[in-house]
Amino acid sequence: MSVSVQTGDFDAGRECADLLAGRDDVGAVASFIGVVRGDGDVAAMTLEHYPGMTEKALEAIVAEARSRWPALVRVRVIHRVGRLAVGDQIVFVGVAGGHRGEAFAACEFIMDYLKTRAPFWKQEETAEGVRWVEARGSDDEAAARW
Amino acid sequence: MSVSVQTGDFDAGRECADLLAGRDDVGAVASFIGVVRGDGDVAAMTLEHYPGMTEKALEAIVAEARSRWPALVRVRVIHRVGRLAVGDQIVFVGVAGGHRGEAFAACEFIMDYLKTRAPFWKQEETAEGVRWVEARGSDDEAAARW
Amino acid sequence: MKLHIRYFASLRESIGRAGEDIELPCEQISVAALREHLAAHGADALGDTDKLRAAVNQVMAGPQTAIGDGDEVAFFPPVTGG
Amino acid sequence: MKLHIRYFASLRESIGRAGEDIELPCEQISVAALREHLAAHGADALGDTDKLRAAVNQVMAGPQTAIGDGDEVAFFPPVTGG
Repeated sequence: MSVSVQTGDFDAGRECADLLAGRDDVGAVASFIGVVRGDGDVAAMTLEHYPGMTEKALEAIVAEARSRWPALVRVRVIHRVGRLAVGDQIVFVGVAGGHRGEAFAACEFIMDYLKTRAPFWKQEETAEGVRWVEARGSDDEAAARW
Repeated sequence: MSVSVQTGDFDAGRECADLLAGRDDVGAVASFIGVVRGDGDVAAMTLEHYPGMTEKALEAIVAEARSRWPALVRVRVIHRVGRLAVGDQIVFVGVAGGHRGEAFAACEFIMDYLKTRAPFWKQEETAEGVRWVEARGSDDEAAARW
Repeated sequence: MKLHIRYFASLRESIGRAGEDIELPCEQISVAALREHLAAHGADALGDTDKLRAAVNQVMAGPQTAIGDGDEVAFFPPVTGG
Repeated sequence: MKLHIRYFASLRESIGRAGEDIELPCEQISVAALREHLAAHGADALGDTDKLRAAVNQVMAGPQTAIGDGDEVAFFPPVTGG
């Protein structure tokens, strides 16, 4: 089970430990945690997603990473949905591999692809009401690097 | 206290949580854990270091990362020394920033620099005895990218 | 052909509903042609193609992706997860 | 000048000691010249410069780095941490 979409929080330390457990060929674990940033007057946000497609899209991204870096040992992706406050964790991507180069690359690749290919949408809550977050062109550029 | 050299283990989840604590401007935490890999018949290794210089070298690397990515919020580096078994954690690098690009870049930069500039030396234990690990040319190349 | 149409996020709010089941007298249709048809029949927000994305059977699709009978077709703004 | 010399890892084992305090009749000396002097006076392993690194006062140094009275100078193989 390498991909989860859930409302509940996750324990990044536990996830990193699970990436290592029972293997003696892991030399590197690269991981990423996305967090709700308190930009301007943002107090919270709600993440909508496309149930069914979300899991497929994340699994396809993980499969693409594994085909690009075949030596990867384990990959874990967790994305939360629902309402999240500033400081709450949104997403975890963890990659275990033999060496650090492939672990870093695959972790960043998965995040870049997730940002442009996984069907999640953020709606921010501010003092003036709610507003949908606009997609950033820099995310398309980041995904196009690979 | 952003840099530690210690014999004891570390809790990567706790370190990641500490990188976030009390800040609302963190959107991204990139982290790396280096682990003793069971290459061939390696059963354990002993990490020697240069007390005094080690901490200075790590602090200089963190300072260099902060000057290259001034928007970074927090950086944490932990490196263990002494005897470690296969599967044991060796090093933790965690970087908290506003956005993922700088967090990933700074985390990988710190690891690449640490690999070529921090005075640690590994001696592996195998069935045939102990041997010093040879430095890899690929690490020099990785550090030269930045 | 029968199709299951779904809308998400700001697009769902603009159109005012989460989706609709429709029937068309075609054997196959492209994403672009379906979008134009829906835009002309009550889903006005689909007329602004500037920042519109689509998926066919829960896989990202382009304007020329072919849609067949029974397919689930979703329209939504560019994604903003992560 | 008085200098504190330190050796680490495989170099310490080759030379057979962790360091030495020495006195030289100079006011300043380069890392390269000190290395040659030590190699010619009992630290033979310093003759193989192929994979040798040095630090002066706990900061990475190059062959031309200047060493002064009271400095701590370390020689060691390329580092392998992380």
